[in-house]
This record gives sequence, C-alpha cells and structure tokens, in this order.
Amino acid sequence: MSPLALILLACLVWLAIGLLGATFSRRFVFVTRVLFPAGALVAATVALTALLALLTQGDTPHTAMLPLGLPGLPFHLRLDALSAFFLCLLGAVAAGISLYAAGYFRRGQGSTPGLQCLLYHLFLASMGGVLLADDAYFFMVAWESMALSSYFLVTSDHRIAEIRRAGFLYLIVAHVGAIGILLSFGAMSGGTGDYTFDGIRTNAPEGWLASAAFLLALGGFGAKAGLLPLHVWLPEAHPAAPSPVSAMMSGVMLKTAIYGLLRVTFDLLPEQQWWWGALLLGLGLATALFGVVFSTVQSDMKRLLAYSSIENIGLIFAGIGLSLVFAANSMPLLAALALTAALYHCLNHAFFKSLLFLATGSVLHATGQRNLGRLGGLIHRMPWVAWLALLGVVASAGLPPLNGFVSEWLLLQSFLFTPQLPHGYLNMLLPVAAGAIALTAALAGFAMVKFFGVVFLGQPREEHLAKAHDAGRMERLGLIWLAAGCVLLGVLPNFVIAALDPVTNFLVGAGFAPAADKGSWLLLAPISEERASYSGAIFLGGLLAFTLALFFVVRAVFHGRLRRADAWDCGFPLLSGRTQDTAEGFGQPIRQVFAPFFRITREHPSPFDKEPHYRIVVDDPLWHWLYLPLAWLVDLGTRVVGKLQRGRIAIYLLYSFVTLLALLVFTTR
Amino acid sequence: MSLYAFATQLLTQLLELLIALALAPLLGGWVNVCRARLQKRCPPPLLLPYHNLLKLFRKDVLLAHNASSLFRVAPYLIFSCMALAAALVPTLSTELLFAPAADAIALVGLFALARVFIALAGMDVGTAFGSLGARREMLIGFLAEPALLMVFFTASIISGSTSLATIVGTLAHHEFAIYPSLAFAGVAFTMVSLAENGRVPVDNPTTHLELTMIHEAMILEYSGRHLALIEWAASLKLFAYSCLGIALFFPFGIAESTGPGALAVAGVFLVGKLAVGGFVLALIETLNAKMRVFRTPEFLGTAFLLAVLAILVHLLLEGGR
Amino acid sequence: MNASPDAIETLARQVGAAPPLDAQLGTQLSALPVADPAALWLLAAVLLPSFVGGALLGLIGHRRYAAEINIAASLATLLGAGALTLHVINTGPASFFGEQFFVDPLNVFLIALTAFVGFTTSLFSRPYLRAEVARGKLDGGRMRLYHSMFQLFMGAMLTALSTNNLGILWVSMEAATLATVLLVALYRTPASLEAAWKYFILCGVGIAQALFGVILLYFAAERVLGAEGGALLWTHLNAIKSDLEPTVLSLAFIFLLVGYGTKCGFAPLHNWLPDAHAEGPTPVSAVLSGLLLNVALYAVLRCKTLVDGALETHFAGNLMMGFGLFSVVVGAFSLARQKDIKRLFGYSSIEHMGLIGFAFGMGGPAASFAGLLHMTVHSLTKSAIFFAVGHAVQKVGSAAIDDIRGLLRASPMIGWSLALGALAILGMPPFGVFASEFLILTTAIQEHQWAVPILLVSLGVAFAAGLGKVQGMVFGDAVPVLPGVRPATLPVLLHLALALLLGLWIPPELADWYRAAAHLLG
Amino acid sequence: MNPLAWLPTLPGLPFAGQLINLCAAIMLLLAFAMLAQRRIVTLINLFALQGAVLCLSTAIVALSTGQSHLWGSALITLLLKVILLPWILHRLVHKLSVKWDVETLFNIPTTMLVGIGLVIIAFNVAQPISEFAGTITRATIGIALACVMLAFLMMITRSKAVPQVVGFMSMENGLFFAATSATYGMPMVIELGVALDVLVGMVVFGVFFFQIREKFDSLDIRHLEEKTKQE
Repeated sequence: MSPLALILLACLVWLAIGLLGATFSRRFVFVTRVLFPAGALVAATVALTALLALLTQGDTPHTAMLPLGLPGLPFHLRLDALSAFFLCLLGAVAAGISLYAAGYFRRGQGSTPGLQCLLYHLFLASMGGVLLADDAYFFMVAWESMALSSYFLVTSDHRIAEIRRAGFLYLIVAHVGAIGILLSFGAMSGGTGDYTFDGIRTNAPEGWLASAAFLLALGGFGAKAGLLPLHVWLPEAHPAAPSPVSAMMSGVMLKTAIYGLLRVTFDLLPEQQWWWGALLLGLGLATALFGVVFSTVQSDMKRLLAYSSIENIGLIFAGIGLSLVFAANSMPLLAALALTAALYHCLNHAFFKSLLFLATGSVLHATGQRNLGRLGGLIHRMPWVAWLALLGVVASAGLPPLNGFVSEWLLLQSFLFTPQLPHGYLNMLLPVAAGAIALTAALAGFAMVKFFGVVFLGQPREEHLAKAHDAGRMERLGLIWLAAGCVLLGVLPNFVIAALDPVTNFLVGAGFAPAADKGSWLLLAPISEERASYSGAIFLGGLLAFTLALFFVVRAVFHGRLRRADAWDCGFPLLSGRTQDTAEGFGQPIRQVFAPFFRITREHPSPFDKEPHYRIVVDDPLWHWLYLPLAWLVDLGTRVVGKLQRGRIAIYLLYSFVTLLALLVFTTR
Repeated sequence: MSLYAFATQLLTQLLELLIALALAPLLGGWVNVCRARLQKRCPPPLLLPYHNLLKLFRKDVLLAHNASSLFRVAPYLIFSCMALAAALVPTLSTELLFAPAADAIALVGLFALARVFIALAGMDVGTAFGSLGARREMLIGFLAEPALLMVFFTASIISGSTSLATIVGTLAHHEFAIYPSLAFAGVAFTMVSLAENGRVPVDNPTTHLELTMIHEAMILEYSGRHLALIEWAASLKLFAYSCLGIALFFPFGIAESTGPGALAVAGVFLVGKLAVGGFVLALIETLNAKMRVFRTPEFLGTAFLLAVLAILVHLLLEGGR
Repeated sequence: MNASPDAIETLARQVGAAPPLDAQLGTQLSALPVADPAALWLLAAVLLPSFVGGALLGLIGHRRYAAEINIAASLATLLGAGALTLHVINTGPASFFGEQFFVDPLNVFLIALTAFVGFTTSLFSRPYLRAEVARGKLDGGRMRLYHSMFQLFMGAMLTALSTNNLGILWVSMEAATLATVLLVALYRTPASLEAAWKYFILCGVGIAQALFGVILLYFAAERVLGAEGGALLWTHLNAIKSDLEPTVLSLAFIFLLVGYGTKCGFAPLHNWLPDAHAEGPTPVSAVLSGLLLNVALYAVLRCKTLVDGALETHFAGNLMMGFGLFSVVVGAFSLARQKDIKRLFGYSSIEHMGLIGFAFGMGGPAASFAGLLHMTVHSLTKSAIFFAVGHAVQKVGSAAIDDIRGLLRASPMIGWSLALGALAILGMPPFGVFASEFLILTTAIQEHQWAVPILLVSLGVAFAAGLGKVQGMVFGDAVPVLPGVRPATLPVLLHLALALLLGLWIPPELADWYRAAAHLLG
Repeated sequence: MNPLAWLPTLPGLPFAGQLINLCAAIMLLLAFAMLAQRRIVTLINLFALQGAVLCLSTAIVALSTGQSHLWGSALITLLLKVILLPWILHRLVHKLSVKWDVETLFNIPTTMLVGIGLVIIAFNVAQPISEFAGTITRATIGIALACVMLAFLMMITRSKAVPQVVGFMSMENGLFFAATSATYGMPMVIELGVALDVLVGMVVFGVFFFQIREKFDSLDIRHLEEKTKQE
C-alpha cells in the first residue's frame, strides 16, 4: 500500500470515526474512550507514514485520482515532500490533541460529545485533504470544509453571545480569504482553465498576473494564518473554541495556511520576485511584533496565547519572506536555510502552542476561569499541568534547550547572511529586521512569564481555586506527548533537518543536510562548524548534569535543612492573593513602552468614590483604523442600496422605464 | 578529533569553569572596593563576598509556606545557567570543548533562560514585591536582549560567524583592522551590561529600598543556600559579561591553543583586564545616579539603536563583508 | 486578459464542452431536434397531469385528501419528466406538434428540475398548509385555490420550458405570472395583497415589454423566413440567426431582457421579488425562487442565443453581465438590512440570479456550464431553505429575524437544515453552489478582471450579512415553540443531499447534459 | 406640438397603408390626450376610443391582406376594449367613487414635455427598424413604440389604481397595434391578443378581487406602500 493510499485511508477512517460519533452520540463512554483514542491512533499512523514517505521517497511524488469532483477535474491527490512534512506535523500534533480530547469533552457543555466528535474528525480529515490536494477544486473544497467544521467547533457553546460573535468573525474572514485563494488559482491557471496543480505548474503566468496571483494568495492564506491586518478573528475565535480545538486551530490549522502559501509561491508559480519576499518579510515582522506586544497585555489566558500564535506566524512568514528574497536572487542554499528555519518553526509552534492551549483547557476545566485576574497558584493543585506547561512556556519563549530556540536560532542565522544580498536597501534593512526578531523573541519571554507566573504561581486570587483538580489520565497523556515533542525537537535538531532536506530541495532546489552531516549528530551546524553551531542535546545534558551535580554537592558539602515560615515580603504583614500583581499590572511596563500601539481606555477612581474601581481596556487599534471604517463603508453601501427599495410602485415602474430607455438610447446612439 | 585534543579541550574547559566560579565573587568584591575608594569610603574587605556566600550556605533555608517546588529548583538552575555561560565565553582560550554546543545566540538564550526562571521564582510566593521585581526584570530583559544580540551580530558579521571562538579568534589574531563599528557596539554593550547586571544607572545592587529595587525584589523570599546560589550566580553573570566585553573588544592575549604556557599568559592578561574592567564599572557607578525605572526603556532603547547603528556603520564603512 | 483560442480549447476540455463530441451521448444531445411523434405521449405525460390536476383540484381542492392529489399529480409530472428525460438521453432531441414543442438538452434538464422541485414542494406543502389551516389562516376555499393554482403554475412553467414557439413561451410565462399572483395573495392580508399587486403590475408591465420584444423578433425573422415560415419557432430562428437583422435584434433583445429580466429578478427590475417571496405562503416562495426565476432566465437565454448569434458580437452577453453584476451588488448589499427571514432569502435569490446571469453573460463552455450548474444547485438549495424557513416560522410563530432564536436547540432538524442550507447558498463547499461559484470566479478572473473586485466585495458582504442573520437564528438559547408542527423532513434532506452531491460529484450523464446545453448556448 | 405633423405622407403609398398611418397618428394623439387627462371618466372614454381605432386599423389590415384571423382579432378588440373593459371600468369608478380627482405625481405640462421627449426617442429607436422593414406601413412601429412608452409614463405618473390600469391597457393597445398593423399580422396574433386581454382583464378584476377599497379606504397606492416603505 502506497503511503498516499494509507494517508487517504486514514482520512477516511477519521470521517468514519466522526460519523460513528454522530450516530452513537448518546454513548458517551464509547465516544470519548474509544473513538477519540482511535482517532489519535490514526493520527499517529499518518505522522509515521508521512515521515517515512518524507525520508524514503526521494523526488518522485505519489499521485492518485479520486472519481469525485467536477467533471473533467476529478479530485487529484499528491504526496510530495512538502505535503508529507505538513502531514507529519498534522499527525504528530493531532495524536496528542486527540488523546487529550478523549479526556476533555464532557457532557452538558456546548454541543454533545458525539457532535464534537463528528466535527473534530471532519476537521482533521479536511486538513488532511488540504495537504493532499493536487488540484484547485479539491483544495478549495477541503479548505472550506476545514473552515466550516472548525467554525461549528468554535461555536459549540453558541449560547454565549461573545462566542457567536467570534465564530461569525472567523467564518467571514475565512470565507473572504478563501475567495481570494480561489481567485488566485484562477489567475494562476493563466487562461487555460486547467486547474490541476500540474496544469498550473506548466501554465502559470508570469508578470503582473503572477504577482496578482501571489498577492491574492497572500491575502487568502494570510487571512487564515492571522497575518496583519487580517488577524482580528484569531484572538476572538481561539478563546471561544473548546481547548482541544483551539490547540488544533492554532497548532495545525494555521500551518495549513503556511503550507498553502509555500505551495503557491514556491511550487506553483515558476518564478519568484524578490519584492514578494520583502513584502512577506515586512508583513511577517510587523505581525510578529504586533502579536507579541498584544499578547503581553492580555488578561484572558487563551487570548494571550492566541496573540502569541499571531507572533509565531509572523516569525514564520518572515522566514518564508527571507527565503523568497534569497531564492529570487539565486541563492538556493541560503533560501533553504531560511525556509528550514520557517518550517522548523511551524513544527515547533505546532507542538508548544498546542501544549499550552491544552494546558489552558485543563485549567479551564478545573477552575472555570479564563481570566488571568482570577487564577493563580495552580502549581500546587495541578502539578502535572503546571510542569508540563512550563516546558511549553520555555519552548514558546524561544529559550534553549527546547525546540522554540532552535528554529529562532536558525532564523537569526539566516538573517546574518543578508549582507550578501545584492540589494542596497535590503541588506541595510535586514539586520534591523533581525533586531526586530530578537525583540519579538524577548517579548515572547515576557508574555510567557506573565502567562505562567500569573496562572500557576503566586497565591490563588479566588477562593474556589483551592478546589481545582489536576488533569485526568487521558489529558495528561496528551500533554506529555506534546511536551515530549517539544523536548525532542529541541534536542535532536539534526534529525528534523535531515527530514526537512527533501522539502527544501523540492521547493528551492537546495538543502543543507549534507553540510549539517559533517558535524556529529549532536551538533547542529547548518553551514559549517566554524560558522555557527549549536547542540541542544549537549546543552540540555550539560545543564541537567550541572544542576544535579550542584544539588548534590551543596547537600553533601553543607546540609539540606529547610524550615517553613511565613513569607517575608519586607515585613509587610497583610499578605493575600490581592497584593500580588494582577495580569494588567504585569503588562503595565509594556503598555507604557508601547503606548502608541494600543488604544487604551482607562477609568480612574476618584477620591470620593464609595466603591472605587479602576478599569483599563486595551483595544486593537486596527479595529478602529481599518475594520470599523470598513464596516461603515459596507453599511453605507447597504443604506444606498436600501434606498432603491422605496415601496412605491410608481418608483419601481420608473426604474424599469429608465432602464429600458437608457438601454434603448445606448443601443441606438 | 583526537583523544589528546579532546582531553586538552576538556581540561581547558574545566579550567575555565573553575576560574569563573572562583574569580566571580572576587570581581564583585573588587568592584565594591574600588567604588568605596572612589567615593572616599572605607572599603570592605576584598574577600567579603566569599565570606558572605559561606555564611549563607551554612544557614538554614527559611521557606515561605506558599513556595512551590519551582521556587526551590530555580536557584540551582539559575546557577547552572550562569556557570555554563561563564564557561562558554572564551576567557582564556578559544579551544574549548563545549564551545561548539553554544554560540553567541545560544549564550543570549542562556541568559534569558536564567532570567525567566528568576522572574518566575520571584512570582512564586505571591508577594507584591516579588511580582513587581519580576515584571521590571522582564522589562529590562526584553530591551537588553535584542540590544545584546545586535552587538553580537555586529561582531558576527565582521567575523562571518556566530561562534564565539571564531569571533574572538578573528578579532584577536587573524587580521588587524580598526573597526569603527565596534566602538558603537562597545558603548551599546556597556549599557546593556549595566542594565543586565543591575548596576547603577538602572538598578542598585546595594539598595533595599522597596520601590526602586529590581533584582533584590525578586529574591526577597530567598534565604540560606538558595540565596547563596543566587548571589553567586549574579556575580557569575557579572563575570561572564565582563569576560564577554573583554573577548569582544579587547581580545588580545586570549590563547588559541591549549598549551599550558599560552594559558598561563592568557590568565595573566585576563586578571589584568578584569581589574581594569572592575575599576571602570565602579567609576561609572560612582559618576552616575540611579534613574527612574521608567527611564530604563529609553536607556536601553538607546543601547539597541547604537547596536543597530554599529551594524549599519559596519556595512557602510567596512564594506559589509 | 482574453483567453487565446488554444486556451479556450483547454478550458473546454477541462470543464466545458463534451470530450470531443464523439461520445455517443454528446452527439445525440447536441443534434437538432427531429420530429418524434412516438414520444408525444411522454410530453403529454409531463404537461397533462398539471393541467388536469389543476382543473380537478379547482373542483375538489378543499377536500381533506386534496394535498394527496396534489402530490399525486406532481409525482405523475415527475415520472413523466423522468421518462421524457430518459427518452431524450437515449434518442436525442425531439420535436412535437409540428415543431411547436421540442426538447433539447437545455430545456429537458430544466423540465426535470422543475418537475422534481415541484414534487418536493408538494410534499412539503402538505404538512405546512395543514398547520396553516389548523391555525385558521386559510380555509377550504383558499386551499382549493392554492392547490389548483399550484398545479396550473407548474403546468404553465413546463409549457414555457417545452415550447418551441416564442409566442407560446410568452403566453405561458404570463399564465405562470397570473397563477402566482393568486398564490401570493393567498392569505388576503393587506401586506400580501400589496405584494401581489406590486408583483402583478411590475411583472405585467415586464411581460408587456417582452411581448414587444417578441414582435420585434418576428419583425426581423419574417424577412428571412416569410410570414408563415415558422418565424416564431426558436429552432427555425436559431438555424438562420446569422441572417437576422442585427439592429432589430439588439432592440428586440433589450425589450426581452427588460421584460423577462423583471421576472428573473434582475436589479433594478427586481422590486416585486422580496415582497412576493415574503408575503406568499412558503411553498410558493420556494417555487418562485426555485423555479419561476429559472424559467424566466431560460426565456432570456433562448433569446440571448439568437441575438448573439445574429450580432456576432457579445452584445447580449455584455448586457447580461451588466445586469448580473448589478443584481449581485444590489442583492448582496440588501441582505444586511432585512428584518424578515423570507425577504432575506428573496434578496439572496436576486444575488444568485445575478450571478447566474453574469455567468451566462460571460459565455463560453466553462461559464455556461457553471451557469447551468448554478441554476440547478440554487433551485435545490434555495427551495430547501424555504422549506426549512417555513417550518421555522411556523414553529416560532413569527417571520421576523429578531424573533427567531436558538433553532438548533428548539428543533435540531430545522435548525441544522437552515444552517447548512444557508451556508450552502452562501457558497460554502462542499455544497454544489460552491462548485459553480468556483467555475464562475475562476473564469471571471481570466476573462473579465474588472468584474472581480465587484464580485469579491459583493460575495464577501453577502456572506457576512447572510451568516450574521442566520447565525442569530440558529444559535443561542431556544425560544418557546408552538406545538403541533410536524416538519416534512424528506424534501429538505433530499434537496440538501443533492446539493451536497453536486458539490462533490457530478454524475457523468448530468455533466454531458450540461455540456451539451452549454454548447447550445455558446 | 402636434404629433400629427410627423405623420408620414409618402407619395405612392397604397390607400390602405395611408389609412393605417392615419390610424397610427390618431393612436398617438389619443395616447397624448390620455397622458394629459385629469378626469378618470374621460380617461376611460379616451381609452375606449383608442381601442376603436385599434380595431379599425386591424380590420383594415385584415381587409388589405386577406388574413382572416385578423378579423377575429379585430372583433375581440371591439368586444373587449371598446365595450367590455370601458364598461367595467366605468362601473368600477362609479362603485369606488373615484371619478373626480386624478392626482398626478408630476404636473401635466412636465409630463407632456417628457412625453414629447419619449416620442423623439421612440422614433429614433424605431428608425433603423423601419428602414429595414418589409411592410408598407413601416413607420407605424415607431408610433406603436411611442404609444407603449407614453402609456408606461402614464402608469408612472398616476398614483391611483384605476388610471394605472388604464395606462396598462393603453400600453397593451400599443403592443397590439404593433403586432397587427406594423407587422401586418404576425402569426398567433389572436392567441397573443387573447392572452394579453386575459392579463388586462385580470388586472381590472384584481382591483375588485383584491378588495383594495375595502381594505384601504382609497385606491391611492401610496396607502398600500406605507407598510414596507422602511425596512
């Protein structure tokens, strides 16, 4: 059985699982304890198959055709290096999330677990479809099915108005983006009407139509990925969704947009313009900075993570943009380096962000709170979740020795080569861009410290937090799977890079696995050991060994005595949960430093208030600069069109009359 | 790699680590002595830091009721990070066993890792001062980190590598050239170091005034061996930064081999340079007053811009290669 | 960028024209109609049940079993249509009654569709009207009127579709108008009378314009074919279309377009449509949107084929594109301001008729194919939506969008039908509407880039508005529902299933059929 | 301005053709008269007169071409449009007592000016058709078109149901005139005519049928429209 057939079968099995779930939606135990773990198993199979295909298949992609679709345009399927990589990502992350989901969905919260099961597996299968599609129509069908199923997942608790609003916004942005993608395919077929990807590859236009196709695709995929300024749905939809779904959306679905953009720019369009790359880079950096700055000032833990997703997507886009710039300047090796960084970051982000979203899910289940201002001290009650989340936090902050650092390291490395570009402005500006990336990474650290510190550390801010319980067995299993991924990806980068080699070879015609192989398997040295090298394994080993040694040495030389007492707190006597920093307080320095980024509304208490309160609302200024004017324009349009409807027959007759006359005059002039 | 080379590199590496561990408190003591002298005060004993550490190690740990396991793990982890960082900087020789495992960027990452953990530890007990210190520390961190990276980038672009050994090797030995960009980078680096080590214009290591402290606020709840480790880690950090400055901007004298002779010479150079560096630090601390916390972003922003400028100057004046 | 001839050929290979017409089916379908007296009874089987049923129900339509008779008559029509379709597939186009009637790929497909939707609507109307009677909104006399007029309307539309004579086409269009006026006014409320009156006057005037167009067409044809030479027979006209006088034809087309275009709901001639949809009984809304608009468009298409053939320009196509685009814009932008659920979907019909008109206006195998497909899926989906809407309104007791809440909880079946139907009509895959929109948009960006931004904005606005309204109705906490409504689930599910099927897989027979029809349309 | 001035008097035109041209001119004149008329009763009378002229012209065509089906058409016209419909309308007006005021949306001179413009447009539009036409009375198509347009204008400008219905019927007269006289009797003219008359009959009947008066107190359509004016 070819890998393609196996993966296709897996997608069908997902569908079947979903249908089973919908059919037996009353059998709660069956749905959660059998179907979801089965889905996880299928996901693991997908990951393994795709990985094997990636490592073994070489240059020849597997293709197949399904007797479905439009006449003359049956569903074309194809498994090549790029799709195999993303399928691997999908399978690996979905396995963890499915395991977690088996323990997560409960009765009586939003839709029934049976329905969730259907939608969830439909979501998985359609993502698989997106990655396998080899013609525009199938791609679009899978793409929109993905949007639709995730929309219903997001709105599963639709009795809450906020969630309805989030779903609404999400689906609109997704659909308008999808129309953009569709038009991009239309433009790319170059007037031939051949919508298979093979056809597009041979017929793709050059010149302005190619650029138009690229821009449309950028808009479409950017909308799905959360690229500035199309990101607004993301911080709304991710918090609204049940946590496994947030994890899936953030971890995997956003990556399908990356996949689509890569497919279009590197595979389908024959020639890349350097300014595409510059545009992507600029947008990516702006998105990354914007995302991270906003993520630091959020008070809702899932919104914080959602903005952090925007940041990471920005970084990935920046990497792709840089790669495009290199590729357009015929520097394939460097393009491969930047692309590897971007793809690696996709993988990393998928793992650590899913992990964090799932952790918030457990917190949510245990406390019913998403608001950071009402959490705190959960490390005592939920040690499993807290320690596993800590791994996610460290990875997400881009700190060694976990995975987030590796991809950021690669990205920075690729930026260091930009002085070799033959563009005056670019090679002056790009080092600054590297600075922006460094700033983003550092701010991500801030956001993550805030997230972890406020949720898990300190004292509980509410009474009922004392009753919080740790994650269940299945949930833990899912969390451990993802956390293990974070560690392994960080420690063994060379394996990942070897697996990425066929992908970059396929997309930009170069890979540097051979160069990396010159070092030992422990050492990541993409160009040469002289140039730069890093080893997560040694790093982690060294750190752990030293810490342990230190611990025992200190114990041995001195003693291990310990007494518990009240906190010192500079002698301040009234220590309570309320004296800690709130989430808003922790974000205050950022609000101060980046004040121009925000739209801040403050309500200060006056000295005469009986019940003084302080309120601060930090808004996304893009709402006010872009979306509200847009909404106003549309409203204006509807009002103008509404004026057509006068309700008077004479006026309606007049319309007909004038139309007739105008046409007559126009025709006989 | 031959076994001999491996062994010598391992030995050099261990030597560096030991030197760092041993000399770090001394550097702190030296700075204090210098500062007292400059301020016409009676100086504390040079070896006082050692004494303090020993005293703390001997004491019991007094732990807040609310402290979690993270709080107890953090000091060890932070200390390891700083020790590794100090060991990674080529102070004596560029031929270090573990140098390939971490380059300049990883070094920055290592500092960041320590910072994240100390901030988390500060938030753990849930006191007002702890979280205040944590957020200020992170504020300084997110501004200082990119600036430091940009300084490294300048050096990396000059030497075509991010590996610290290669950078130092290039700057110290291979060719002699005057790099105007390094002047900018040097100033930026100095500013970053001051901020990162909690030195005077940004923080005051000797203060315990609640509203202005940063580093001290985070570690208020620590006591006994935990506190000792953290204090030691802080001095290691100062040491690592000093060595970095020396390696980047005054790299002459660093050995490129692992021969005992070369190492001895390098050791002498190192001690001399550190003494000068400590004095300069004390001078800066004496001449400046501590600024308000919210002036720090401006201070560090300037550092960041200077570092960026350094890169641009390099690309413009030095041909970009 | 205009596609090169080669490009067109590839395009044709991809989706449009039949794989070189040697495929047996394709040859047969695109041949000229031949007299086929043997199949006459098949045509009769299509047309007679409606007229006989209409007459019969005019007498006994108030009886308890009238709904079943209605269903039986519709079923007979459906069976007849099915048989006719099979016959045409097997033996090719045929003409009857001295060429007064004919079936070719274009109309046989619409006949089948019309008969099908008519049948499902009759299934739906049975429980629907029972509930209305039970609530005292209708009495026996009205039921008689409804059943009789429903069948006559079906008969008129089937006649319009199957005739070859432009005169008969016109007469049956008019008859269909009259029948639907009575249906729209069925409730006799002031609002329904107003809607019926508007509908009557506007469509009456439109029909009159169309007659002038027919006269002009005859005027031109008479020169070539002679006074008695069948100058109103479409097949004859089509055969000699290149000899017809271009100026006269272009003028004739304007009258025909304005005339029949009023009935298709092309903006700005559309104003009768929302009122008529909103105020009539829901089964009538379903057939208005699902069938009548299609038939009117069919009439326009027949004329367009003649005119573009005669002019050898893209005059008629351009006009249709213009009207189509304007309708899309008007429809899309009107959605947001609607407060009545049926008006909402009435405007959505305007938008979709515009899209179909735009597709046919672009012409060419791919676009015409897309237009035909869109006609099919729009009929199926929109009538499914109206079925769901009808039950929803009965459950809640109000047609105001603000009053309808939480359908998913109140009645999952209706809620999901409405949600999925609305998403389908808004162009979400995997439903069929998306398939045709895919073809339309991709063709548009290759051949008429200027239209693309307009389409993009309009479809986006329509999606936002439609989704916003529908979401509000299906989501949220359930409102209390009135008892005693047992929805007819079969029609809704059948339609949605078919719409879904067409999005994922178009049967080869149907595709060949579309291709042959698209070939006819040019 | 007298629309008769335009009447084509081509030398060599057969007598029948001249007669039809004359009828066409009278049709147009009557159309204008109706456009200008304020009183409903007179309006109905004018309409009956127009029907008579139409009947006459159809008969002439029937006579001159020998197409027997046109006789039937003429007869139907006579019965329906000259006798039956005006009678119904008179009764209607009497019953609804709306004979007195015909409130127009624009004042009459403006309407007339617009009407003149319409005639010019109609003639211009018809020009290429006439040039091409094979029939002897080719100019009449322009007049028929003008009649249709003027009737359309009348429907737009009147706010009451009865004048609108009259306008609609007048439009139908124009169409029928085009069908019979301008084309010299197209096939199916009877069927089309009957269908058209059914339509007209329904419109008239509709006024009763819809009981507009009962429901709304007056036949002013604006009353009907208030409900859905604002949405």
